[in-house]
This record gives sequence, C-alpha cells and structure tokens, in this order.
Amino acid sequence: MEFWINAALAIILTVIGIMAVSQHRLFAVIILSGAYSLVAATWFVVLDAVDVAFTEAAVGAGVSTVLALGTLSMVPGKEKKRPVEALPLSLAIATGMLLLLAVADMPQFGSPDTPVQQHVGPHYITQSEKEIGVPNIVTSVLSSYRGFDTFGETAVIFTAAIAVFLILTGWTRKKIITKPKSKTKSPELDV
Amino acid sequence: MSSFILTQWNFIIVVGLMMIGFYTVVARGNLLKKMIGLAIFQTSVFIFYISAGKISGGTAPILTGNPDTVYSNPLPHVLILTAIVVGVATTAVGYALIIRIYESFGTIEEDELTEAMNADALTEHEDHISETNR
Amino acid sequence: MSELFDFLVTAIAIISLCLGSLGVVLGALGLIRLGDVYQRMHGAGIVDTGGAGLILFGLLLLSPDWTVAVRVALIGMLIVFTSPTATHAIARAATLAGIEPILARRSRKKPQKDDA
Amino acid sequence: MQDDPVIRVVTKVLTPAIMLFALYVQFHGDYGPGGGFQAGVIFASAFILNAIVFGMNRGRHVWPAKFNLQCIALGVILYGGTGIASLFMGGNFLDYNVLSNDPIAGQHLGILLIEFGVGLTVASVMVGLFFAFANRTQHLRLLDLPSSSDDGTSSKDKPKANAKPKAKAKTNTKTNGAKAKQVSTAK
Repeated sequence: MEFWINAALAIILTVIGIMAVSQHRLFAVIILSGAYSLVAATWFVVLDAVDVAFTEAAVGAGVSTVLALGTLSMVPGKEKKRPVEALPLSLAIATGMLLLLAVADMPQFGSPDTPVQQHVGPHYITQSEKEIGVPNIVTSVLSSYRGFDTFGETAVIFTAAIAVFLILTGWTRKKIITKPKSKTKSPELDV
Repeated sequence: MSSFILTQWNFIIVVGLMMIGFYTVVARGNLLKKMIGLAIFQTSVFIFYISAGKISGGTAPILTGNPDTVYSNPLPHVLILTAIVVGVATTAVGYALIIRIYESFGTIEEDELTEAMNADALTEHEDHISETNR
Repeated sequence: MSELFDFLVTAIAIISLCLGSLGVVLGALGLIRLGDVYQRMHGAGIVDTGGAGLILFGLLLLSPDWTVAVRVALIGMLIVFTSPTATHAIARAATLAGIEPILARRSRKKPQKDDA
Repeated sequence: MQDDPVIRVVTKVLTPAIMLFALYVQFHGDYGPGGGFQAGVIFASAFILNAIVFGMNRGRHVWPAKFNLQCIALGVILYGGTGIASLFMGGNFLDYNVLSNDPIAGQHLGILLIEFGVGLTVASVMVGLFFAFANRTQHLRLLDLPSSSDDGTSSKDKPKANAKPKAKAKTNTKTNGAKAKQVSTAK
C-alpha cells in the first residue's frame, strides 16, 4: 500500500515537473512549480518527514511562489521559444545514467540497517528524551545537538535578506548620474 | 531489473527529477525559468535525503512513549528543514538580480543579454575613445 | 447497541470518504477538461466543497479523540472561509482583466456555433 | 483589491487566526511538528496578505521598514546571545545545560529562546523580501528612474508585452547613457 502511494506521488511529481519546464508562459511555469512543491510536501508526509513537509508547504508553495510572481510582474511574461537542444539534453541524460549506476549500489530503500541509520541517528532517537526532554526529536536535533548548524543557516538567511535589500531598495549609481541634471532642469523631468 | 525498480523506486524518480531540473538550468535561456529549474533540482535533492532516512514501517520522529515504535532517522529531516528556508532566501537573491538585469538590459533571455552586454561594452569603449581624443 | 452505532458511524465515514475522493477526482478532471477560467473555477469549487468537505467530514467521524476532532473542524472552518474568497478573487480578477465567459462569446457569434 | 468588501472582511477575520496559528506552531514545536522556521513563514504570510489586500502603504504602516531591519538583526542576536550566555555561565557555546539549575529545564529554556530568535528572523526576512519586491516600482519612481513595469502590466496588451518593454527599456538605457555623456561633458 505504502509503495503504491509512493509510486503515484512520484509519477504526479514527475509529470508536473515536465509540464512546468515545457511551458512557455512564465505564469503557468510559476503556478506549476507551486503545485510541484505541494506534491513534494505530500510526499514528505508519506516519507515520515512531517516537519519538512510543513516547511516545504509554507515556504516552497507559499512564499517562493509569491516572490516569483512579484518578479514576474516586472519582467516579460513569455519565454522566447527555443527548440530542444541536443547537447544539454544528452548531458543531462548522461548524468542521469551515471547516477542510476550509483543508485544500483545504494542500499535498499527503507531498510533499517543502512549506513545512514547506523551512526548518530539512533543516538538521537534513544538519548534525546533523557538529554533534552523534548518529544519532537527534529526540534531537539535542530536546536540543541546541531545548534551551530542552525546558527549558520540563520546567518545565511540574514545575509541573503541584506543582499536583497541592497540590490532592490538601495541607491543606484544611475541616481548619482541623473541627479545634477534633475537639479538644473527639474520642471521638464517632473512631467 | 523489476526488483531494482521496486526497491529503488524513490531514488530512480529522484534521478529523473534531477535530470529535468539540470536540463532546464543548462538549456533554457530565460533566467526566471532557470530559477524554477534550480528549484526542481533542489527539491529532488531534498527527496533524496528524506528517502535515505526513511525506515519501512517507521513513524515520524516524534516520541510517542511506546518503546516498540520504530522512528525514521531525524537527521536528514533537520538538514533539509534548514536547507529549504535557506533555499528560498538565496532564490530571492536570484530574483532580485533578475529584476536588476531586466532594468539594465531590457531582457532576461540569455542570448539577447549577451548581445546587449556586448553592445554596451562597445558604446562604453567608443565613449572612452571620444573622451581621450577630446 | 453501541456496536451498531459504531458500525453505522464507520460506515457513514467510509462512504463520505469515498464520495469525497470521487469529488476530488471529478473536480480535477473538470479543471483540465473545461473550457475557460469561469468554468474551471467550478471544477475547483467541487474539489473544495465536495471533495475536501466530505473527506474532512469522514475524518471527523473517524477521529480517535476530541483534540483531533477539533483540529479537523478547524481545517474545515478554514476551507469554508478561504475557498469561496479565493474563487471570488479569481473571478473578480478575471472580470477586471476583461476575460469574457466562453458562453457569452458563443451566444454573440451565433452563426459560428456549429463550428465550435 | 481595496474596494472589494468580500476580500477585505475575510482578510480582517483571517489575519489574527493566521497569527495565532503561527504562535501555536512556534511554541508547540517542541511537542509536535513545527518550530521557528515554519512559524516565521506563517507569521509573515499574515502581513503579506494584509499588504496585498490593503495596499503597500498600509502594509508598511503596520510593519515599518526600520522595525523590520531591527527585527532581522534582533533574531540573530538573540540566537548568538543565547550561545554567549551559555559560554559565560560555564558551558560551551550553545550548550544549554548550564542555563538553569536543572539540565533539562536549561535545554527547554535554550530551545525556546533560539527557536524564538529563528522565528523572529525568518518572519521579518520574509516580510522584508516581499516588500522589497513589491515596492520596487515605487522605489524606481522615488529614484527618478524609468520603471520597467510601467507598460506591459495592463492585461489587455499582455500578448505584445514581451516585445514592447524590451524596446522601451533599451531606449531607456540609451537615454541614460546619453545623460551620462552630457554630464561628463558638462564637467
């Protein structure tokens, strides 16, 4: 049963992805990418990652779409039509084939004795209640065991916000160029 | 072969999504579409991490008090949780740059952008020459 | 007596879950197949009320304790508030953008009706 | 949107509910799914909705730009300050055990503080990003520069929109270049 839900969501996700990149109207591309994020969030719930699903639904489908639409309101709404290019396609397919070879060597999906499950994960699960006392293990790992990591991420968000403010709401060099002109000929420029 | 598809289903789909995103980033010339392709690429990596942490028959890593419960690995969840928010913050920087590029060059298609930049460089060069001659 | 009651509640819940799933599928089909934005909104409305509403009703009946029931009821309230508003906003934006309903266009060009 | 009663009334009803839900996600994050990142985004969405419906100026009035910047910095400072505090109280950086007499209580306090810091930063960053994108046209007008979205936004000439603004913007850059030349020659 779980496999079939998995399979159906994966196929929906792939179809939405292909639809999103094959559209030429950018509005449709953005809305489809929002739908893609929502389906990915549903898949995260199936894969037991409720916190990640929550974040993906709020950020990926919500704020990201709003920002993309804000960008779209300032740039042309249609993409220039291009034919399917052979070299990038073959490059993508070649990379995919190589990664499929690597996937063949991956441990079986869902097995409890993979290397991923061997090291720190069991410690978090068994000791979190004793050491942190918070039921949600994701929260305890996020803020206590890996607090440095989250501190770095917060700093990255801070820096990105400052960068956007400087790029979009800062002064430009053009201002310095046009300013003397507007002082000398202000009545004409105000029109 | 079929057992390979059945057991590694998630990873195969992840590779497929990666290919879609990669092709979009490399081949499509529209900068906004490149960002969307990047988001698809990013999400495929997220699904890869979460799939690697999944244990069949497990539940979400929130302690229930029952000692027999099997929990999926919380570590990939934490890594991806922060990666999603950082991803949207960096994507916003990309969008801001797209807006500034459009305001400066009047286009967000890559090939036209190259032409416009070349033309701009040419006019600047001519300006420079005329200034030095003057 | 209480066994019969439980059975009835479960049966109603399962029936409403099935109907809700059917509603979601039909709404999605309408969203793809129908002609213009106003007709597609009808498909989206079926997903919101018929689909999500019936599924939430089924889950409300099946909820194991009252905290879950309250949460499901809150989600239902949210859908009752937001879904008609979103539909209204889309319809209003479409009207302001000057998009005519496809039926109005057809009735104006009567001779070409057979072609379409 | 401002003249539409349905959207306005529903927004007024929903905004406090969204904020309450964000606070629930923030402080219930220890026991269920949730935490600072999600709560911040949801809290920001309430302000974004408010600004979309009631206009940018009123949205800015509710959440001023300066306050926004202060909140972004305050969240990061709160996070780092918790680490420094644990450093001064005899532990390692971000080691919450020493924050209180009982290690478990200390952990709870530390997690609460840093989740709040993360939530504050994320919420104000998201609101700030939205306003930065939405106010770009207005900002250009303030700068006395030609805006790229002056034409092409009205829906009727959308089909032609990808050819038209290109030409206009190109002339814009050219005129700016001409202005620059004039200024440089005037010097």
